[in-house]
Amino acid sequence: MSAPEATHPLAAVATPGLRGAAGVAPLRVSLPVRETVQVMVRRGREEAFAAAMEASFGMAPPAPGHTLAGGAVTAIWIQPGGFMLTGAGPGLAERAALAFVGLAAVEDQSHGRTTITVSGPAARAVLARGCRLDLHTRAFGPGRAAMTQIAHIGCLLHQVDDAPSFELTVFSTLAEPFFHWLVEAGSGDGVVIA
Amino acid sequence: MARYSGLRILGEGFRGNSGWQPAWRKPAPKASYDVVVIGGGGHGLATAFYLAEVHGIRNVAVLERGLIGQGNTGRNTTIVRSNYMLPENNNFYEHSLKLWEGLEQSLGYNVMMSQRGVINLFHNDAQRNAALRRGNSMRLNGIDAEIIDREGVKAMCPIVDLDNGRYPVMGGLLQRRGGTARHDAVAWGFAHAADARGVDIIEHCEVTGMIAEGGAIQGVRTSRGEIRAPKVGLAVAGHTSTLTEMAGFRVPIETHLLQAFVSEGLKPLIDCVVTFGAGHFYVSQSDKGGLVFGGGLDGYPSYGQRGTLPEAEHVYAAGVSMIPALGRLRGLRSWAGVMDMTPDGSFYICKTPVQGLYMTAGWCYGGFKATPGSGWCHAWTIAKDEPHRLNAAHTLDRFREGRMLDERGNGPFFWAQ
Amino acid sequence: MTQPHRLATGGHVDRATRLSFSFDGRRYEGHAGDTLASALLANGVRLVGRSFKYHRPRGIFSAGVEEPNALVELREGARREPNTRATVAELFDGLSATSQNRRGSLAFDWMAVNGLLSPWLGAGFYYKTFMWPAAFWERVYEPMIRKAAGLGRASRLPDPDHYDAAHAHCDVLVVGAGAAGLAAARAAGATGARVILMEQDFMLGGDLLNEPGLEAWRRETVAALAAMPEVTLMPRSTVFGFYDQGVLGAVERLADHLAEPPPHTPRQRYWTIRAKEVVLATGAHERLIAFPGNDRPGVMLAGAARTYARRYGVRAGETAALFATHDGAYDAAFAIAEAGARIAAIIDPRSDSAAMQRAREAGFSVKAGSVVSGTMGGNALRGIAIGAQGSGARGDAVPVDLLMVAGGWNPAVHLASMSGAALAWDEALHTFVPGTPVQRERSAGACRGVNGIGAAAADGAAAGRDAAIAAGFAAGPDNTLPDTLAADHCSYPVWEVKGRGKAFVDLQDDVTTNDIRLAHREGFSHIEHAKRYTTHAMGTDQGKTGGIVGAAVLAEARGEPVAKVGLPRFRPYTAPIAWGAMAGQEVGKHFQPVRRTSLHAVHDAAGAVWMDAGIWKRPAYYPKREDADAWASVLREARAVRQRVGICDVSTLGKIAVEGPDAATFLDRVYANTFSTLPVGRARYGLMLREDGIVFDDGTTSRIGPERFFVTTTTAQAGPVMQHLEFHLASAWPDLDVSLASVTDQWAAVAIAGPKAREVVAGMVEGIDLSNDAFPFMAVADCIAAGVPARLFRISFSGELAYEVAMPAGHAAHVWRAAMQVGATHGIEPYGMEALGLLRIEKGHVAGSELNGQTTAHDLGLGRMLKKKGDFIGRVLAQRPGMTDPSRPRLVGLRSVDPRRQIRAGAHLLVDGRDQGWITSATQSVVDPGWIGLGMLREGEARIGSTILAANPLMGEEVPVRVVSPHGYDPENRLVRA
Amino acid sequence: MLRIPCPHCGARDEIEFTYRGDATVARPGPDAGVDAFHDYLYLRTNPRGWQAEWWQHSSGCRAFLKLLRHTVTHEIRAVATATETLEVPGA
Ligand SMILES: Cc1cc2nc3c(=O)[nH]c(=O)nc-3n(C[C@H](O)[C@H](O)[C@H](O)COP(=O)(O)OP(=O)(O)OC[C@H]3O[C@@H](n4cnc5c(N)ncnc54)[C@H](O)[C@@H]3O)c2cc1C
Ligand SMILES: NC(=O)c1ccc[n+]([C@@H]2O[C@H](COP(=O)([O-])OP(=O)(O)OC[C@H]3O[C@@H](n4cnc5c(N)ncnc54)[C@H](O)[C@@H]3O)[C@@H](O)[C@H]2O)c1
Ligand SMILES: Cc1cc2nc3c(=O)[nH]c(=O)nc-3n(C[C@H](O)[C@H](O)[C@H](O)COP(=O)(O)O)c2cc1C
Ligand SMILES: [Zn+2]
Repeated sequence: MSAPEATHPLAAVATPGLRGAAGVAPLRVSLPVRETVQVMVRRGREEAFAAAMEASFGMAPPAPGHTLAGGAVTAIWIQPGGFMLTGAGPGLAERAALAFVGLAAVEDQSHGRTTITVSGPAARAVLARGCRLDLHTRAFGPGRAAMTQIAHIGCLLHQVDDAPSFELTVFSTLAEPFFHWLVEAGSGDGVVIA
Repeated sequence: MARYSGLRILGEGFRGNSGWQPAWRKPAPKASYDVVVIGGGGHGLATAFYLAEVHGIRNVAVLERGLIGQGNTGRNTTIVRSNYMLPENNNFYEHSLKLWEGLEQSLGYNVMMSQRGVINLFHNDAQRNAALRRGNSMRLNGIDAEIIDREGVKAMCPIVDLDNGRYPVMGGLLQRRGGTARHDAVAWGFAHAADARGVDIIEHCEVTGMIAEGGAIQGVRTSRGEIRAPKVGLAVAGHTSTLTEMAGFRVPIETHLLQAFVSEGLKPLIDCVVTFGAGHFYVSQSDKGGLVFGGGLDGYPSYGQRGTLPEAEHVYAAGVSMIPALGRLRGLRSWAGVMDMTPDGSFYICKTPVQGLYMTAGWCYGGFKATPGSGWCHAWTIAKDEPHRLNAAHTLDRFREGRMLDERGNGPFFWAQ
Repeated sequence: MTQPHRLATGGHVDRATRLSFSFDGRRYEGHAGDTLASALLANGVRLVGRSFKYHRPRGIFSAGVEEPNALVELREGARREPNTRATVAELFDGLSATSQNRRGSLAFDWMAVNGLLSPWLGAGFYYKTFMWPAAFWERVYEPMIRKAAGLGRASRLPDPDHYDAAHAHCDVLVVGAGAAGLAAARAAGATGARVILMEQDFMLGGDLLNEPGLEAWRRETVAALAAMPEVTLMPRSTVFGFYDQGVLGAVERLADHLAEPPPHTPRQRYWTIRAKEVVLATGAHERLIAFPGNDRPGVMLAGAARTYARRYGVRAGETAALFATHDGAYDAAFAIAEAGARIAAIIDPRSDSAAMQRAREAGFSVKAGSVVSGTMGGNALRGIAIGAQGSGARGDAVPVDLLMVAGGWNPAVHLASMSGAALAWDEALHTFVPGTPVQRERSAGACRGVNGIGAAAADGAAAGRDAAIAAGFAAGPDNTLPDTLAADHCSYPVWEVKGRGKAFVDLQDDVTTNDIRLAHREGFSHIEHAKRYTTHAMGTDQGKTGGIVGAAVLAEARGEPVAKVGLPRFRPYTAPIAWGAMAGQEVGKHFQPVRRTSLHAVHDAAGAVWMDAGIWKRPAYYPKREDADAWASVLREARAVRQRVGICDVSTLGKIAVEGPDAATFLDRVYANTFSTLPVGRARYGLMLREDGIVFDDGTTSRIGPERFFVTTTTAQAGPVMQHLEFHLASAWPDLDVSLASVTDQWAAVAIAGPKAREVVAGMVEGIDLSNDAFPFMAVADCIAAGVPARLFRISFSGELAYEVAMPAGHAAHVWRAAMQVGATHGIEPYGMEALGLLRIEKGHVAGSELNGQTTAHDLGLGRMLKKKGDFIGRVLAQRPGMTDPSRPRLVGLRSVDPRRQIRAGAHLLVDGRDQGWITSATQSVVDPGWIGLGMLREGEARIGSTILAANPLMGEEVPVRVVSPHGYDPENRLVRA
Repeated sequence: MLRIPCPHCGARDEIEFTYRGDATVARPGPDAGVDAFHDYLYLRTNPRGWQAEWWQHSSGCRAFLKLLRHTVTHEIRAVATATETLEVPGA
């Protein structure tokens, strides 16, 4: 038997099309397929880890509240000494495990986390219906990241560009209610699911 | 002092209501008393009343730093019940409930005790089993309890949504003798009756220190001078730690805040007390027409008597989830009280490390219903210098001995109880 | 249809838009821009409600949220909203409203007889009576009181609308869009600060809406604000509370001005606002005066009459009198005169003033040194009596149909007070104003006693600028402000005009000056006691117009100044807010999120009946057509496991990756048993205690590598265990180098259990020798399952030979299907939570109902697991005497003596009539058909073999049960090790 | 509503955090007896004033923090990471 494609947690609900009102600037929602790897640096190995990160992924570990992109991989700060690496697969977890032997614990979370991208002029207003962070341009922006709760569901949020586009990474077993909330919150402007 | 009655009201009405006297005197503190009770909430006033009424100890002062009845007694959701699981608790609360049942007559004051029934809803097998265990424990101790099914819930409170919510209702544990009482009237009624029996109720008298010699209490220092007494009873709810610190010992109490809410006045809508099993929410309707409701603790220690938005949101959301018709009603006012939370959720009525110092405390968010029982047992403990059978297990030392009275198994976390 | 009291021109109503509405079944017409109150007045409707206790006729008293009288039931059916203030309800086409709290018609309410009984229904009368006979309270008195009390009727139908929540952040929040608020927002906005301006009204302007001469400034300012990119204007938004740390709550009404919300539009939105600085520009509420008959329909606040005339183009009366106590009030007389009413008299207790002179010049009859000493009329005002100030005499009667009352201003200090600021007494204004701020907050305009539009605007502009500077911005350009001559608003303090008849300090709750005095006489002399005893300021208006008047009456009785008496504490909400709005979106089905395993669709396809396990949905069982009932399905599934093989989704178990050089040391400390000795490739059952020695959780932990462990927890405790581990790492052992990652969602897991389990697993797993020697009980290894990378565990909860396959969640459905395919020849069946429960009860494994936070390891028969050496959480306190007391209930097995008689969890165990324990779990058995259970029983071990009673008095059951070992099924564990 | 300044994440709403008790008590060492553990687990100063307390940024970076918070005003005066010490001023 050969390894099949993984089933996306939102496969059944996130069917392409328009939800809610046919507004002029609907929220654009897509489901990028990502590998997501959690990295937790060992005590006292921060410098060696940074060097390994530079060597293997071409970037430094991002500062608290920030992301850094090195080629196809983005590193997101999630906790003191903790990062999420995301990128197109396959094999990111193995790469990270190899790169960080003795320097960090590495856990593949590709199936455990589900990423939803939201984009468009309405994005901030829609997110504000559940997100308690200040996402105004003066307070947030591309390259910024935060672990928070959105609509009472834990969420790793980071801003990708000025469209603005945000990536929302949630626990896969809660992706469906999260998605439901998002569509509901955006229904006044309309939500286009890619 | 003349007693209250319908007849007297009639007479006074004809006289322009000019003959009414203060419901309790406002005496200046004497230099000494046989017993000083600290705290003019329901528990302190009830302690004084039962000291006088049951034990004949009338040379008693109740010291209240502000106004009587303005602490938790005056800011709670007024639910009265005895549906506890552990025999140490349910027998005590049942005793209290029986005192409630005759309270109007013993006080000569209408505290508007209303036995309209308390339903605790359950939503799944595990909750139902816990309700059965609790209800059966009550029944085996001679306390009324019923298990009702969905139809039973519907019959008692038709506007509860049995099906539509996230957690459909499976049934409820009903105690018909449970209900509500008018919070303020409880304080005033005990004050009125205690005063009539000679107790001095001294408001605006804050206890600022304890006088003790050789490990025995001698009296208290107050904002109105020293007051001597060989026996002192503490009944200060969320402020217990402050007072025990004055006496030189720490207690297993953390003070947390709990909010309560009242809606605009409505014609009768909810004829019983209902508690939601799937979130923190309970509601009843006051005789004035407002829906009185509340939920869980805000989650962090506070003496601030004011709450926070997230817990309020939860309370309102749980309310609409249980009763979707509430959506169009309006919240009128919200406030909070400071709770003396214990690490097992049960109370203390006991002696303390200081001889002659007694306390009733640790009532968490459930002490209103205990008011007469607490006063009764506290008075007993003070008068006899030993606990009554009903409060023998409720010591401060039970944790040292590993004899917790943890009804729900939530463990040694004050804020989780 | 005509609107006889509507002016031809002027104001902010759109006469071209006609809106039809009904009140008490009669149809009327109004205009866009009207409130229900202004439209009713335009149509000459003056009697709108009945009072709370005495059922006295009441009319529209104010033009805003402070309204005590004009409360109606708005809309019908499921959308009925009781107690809606007509004075702020925006008119829409088709609106219907009904008067409330009456028996009979509004004009003839037979409950009005209560008015005659008032000497006996004074403050607190119910506390003194209704006590005898005792049984009557519940059955007679209380239902009577409750029916009489209360205001409107709630709909009993589910609210059909939905609500929304949203979060805001700003540098400066301005509350109130009157002259002060508009100027504040503009000044703050000019600095570049992010500004939010919230106004509860549907129009921005506050009192400016009554000033035609300043309309140009208002429009220009609003337009300028709208053009500022960082300024957000939010009309129809009530800021209801000021909380800690600069957080305020508000409700925005998105659809209350429409018949019903358009598609995809919530009715209201609840806002949480985090503001660096706050400007409160909430204006002031006009104060009533307590004179006999001050509640008759036709008695109205002066500012309200002015607002009806100027803003709504409505003449609130034809022949009017003004009872003024300050110069600022006189504009009401001019306004109503301009509107075509005749001014019959202006009554003013003062001897003379600038405004009095101007009024005389305008030809009005000004009665200086006078007060209104009474009113005449029935359901409407017909006249007033005018007496000399201080004389107590009733004086001359003057026929009027409108009496405008201006007792002075009560600054709207509610939010400032809620923010923690003490209130300060202003001797000149005879009122309370906000004291020194505690939070980053400032008041501006009328809400701090700065009256007059020009002064208020200047005050607002300064406050807005200061707030922005305090938030870190540099001052922007100044803006032009309205330049008006301010009338003197310092009122002459006339709180009460004594005389015969009821003088109300609280119109809604029917609290009279005599009630306040009675409270004082009975010792309720503190304002908080007096409030509670009389219910003064406890109505839906919370005493906005009369609260301070009651305090003043009390002050007089006490012989002390009002400043000393103070006001009752202000609390949220500044105005009542819809329950639905506070509840937001997460209600009903969305009260909590539904957590689903990656096999959810698979179970659905298999016809699973779902059950809630915390927020998870889990299959309870999978009914088949031939199953007679649910028990038949459960027994069938369990039998499949005992006899053949079954498969079950166990993905909900918590999974934690514990890694690092100190991982083993750490686990030794958090578990009661030892993990450092566990070889790589093996799993061990672990028992975790709380620090108090009570069992916290259990689960299997596997050693994946020398420094890598895979910990599983129970479903319910996954979160708490993670937090427990993190807490102890941070607080007790910060020296340990261990990292924790929750991998619950990453790994799905299925249990494959039963005598044929090995065959099924062998048919789908590659890379492992499954022989008992190579892969014994408690072995763990990575593998390929059905082509996907997986991890295989040989562990068993059912008591059968069993495996668990864990795989990345996205592959779980594929693996499940493969197992079903391979298992088909072995008769595999999926089993749900019910069968899982049955199997573990038969086997004697404890679960949530035994690990209930009250049991020790010893209670559960697991005492021997506690290691003898080394520290671990719970070790010390588990040794307390009460925890090791031999009389504690112990885990036992139970079996119904008559196999057909059901026993239930929650029944108590009676030995010789004494309550000795309870049943924790119960089920039917498949191994030995009949009802069995687990329970906690005092002296449990000693009682094995005896027969006791399972008593369930709640359900009238008493069932003899035999006490047996909890480990009745395969006690030697031969099957699981086979 | 509390706005808690997480040293790692910035100011966040209280709902992202979980209170975890008095931070001035420390778990006794392995040789301590029942009394020491009893005091650690159960006895509280419970001040009406400044309290050092544990909070976890549970919906954020998951760090355990020490807060110096006033139990009447709710003011937060200082925040420290788990290994730092907080001076608790007198009432
Ligand atoms: C929101 C809320 C809802 C609740 N709901 C319920 C419910 O539905 N059912 C129920 O049974 N219980 C409920 N409770 C709990 C119940 O209110 C209390 O347990 C009970 O009222 C406590 O009464 P008390 O007399 O002990 O305390 P209090 O009424 O608080 O009295 C203590 C008094 O001590 C005084 N004091 C403090 N320090 C000093 C000092 N140094 N010197 C002098 N005096 C001092 C205080 O001023 C106060 O008046 C609720 C509590 C709250 C806050
Ligand atoms: N009705 C009256 O006649 C009246 C009342 C008060 C002040 N004034 C006059 O108004 C001028 C002062 O202007 P100002 O700006 O200080 O007061 P203002 O009354 O003009 O404006 C206050 C505004 O704040 C709004 N508001 C109050 N509480 C609110 C809340 N919690 N949420 C949202 N909005 C809220 C009100 O709806 C009002 O629009 C002076 O001329 C003063 O004499 C007149
Ligand atoms: C059972 C109960 C019913 C209440 N009903 C009302 C009410 O109808 N109107 C009102 O304004 N407040 C009502 N309150 C709240 C009180 O006004 C007050 O807020 C509360 O007792 C706490 O006091 P505080 O706000 O002065 O701190 C009620 C309180 C309780 C306990
Ligand atoms: Zn953080």
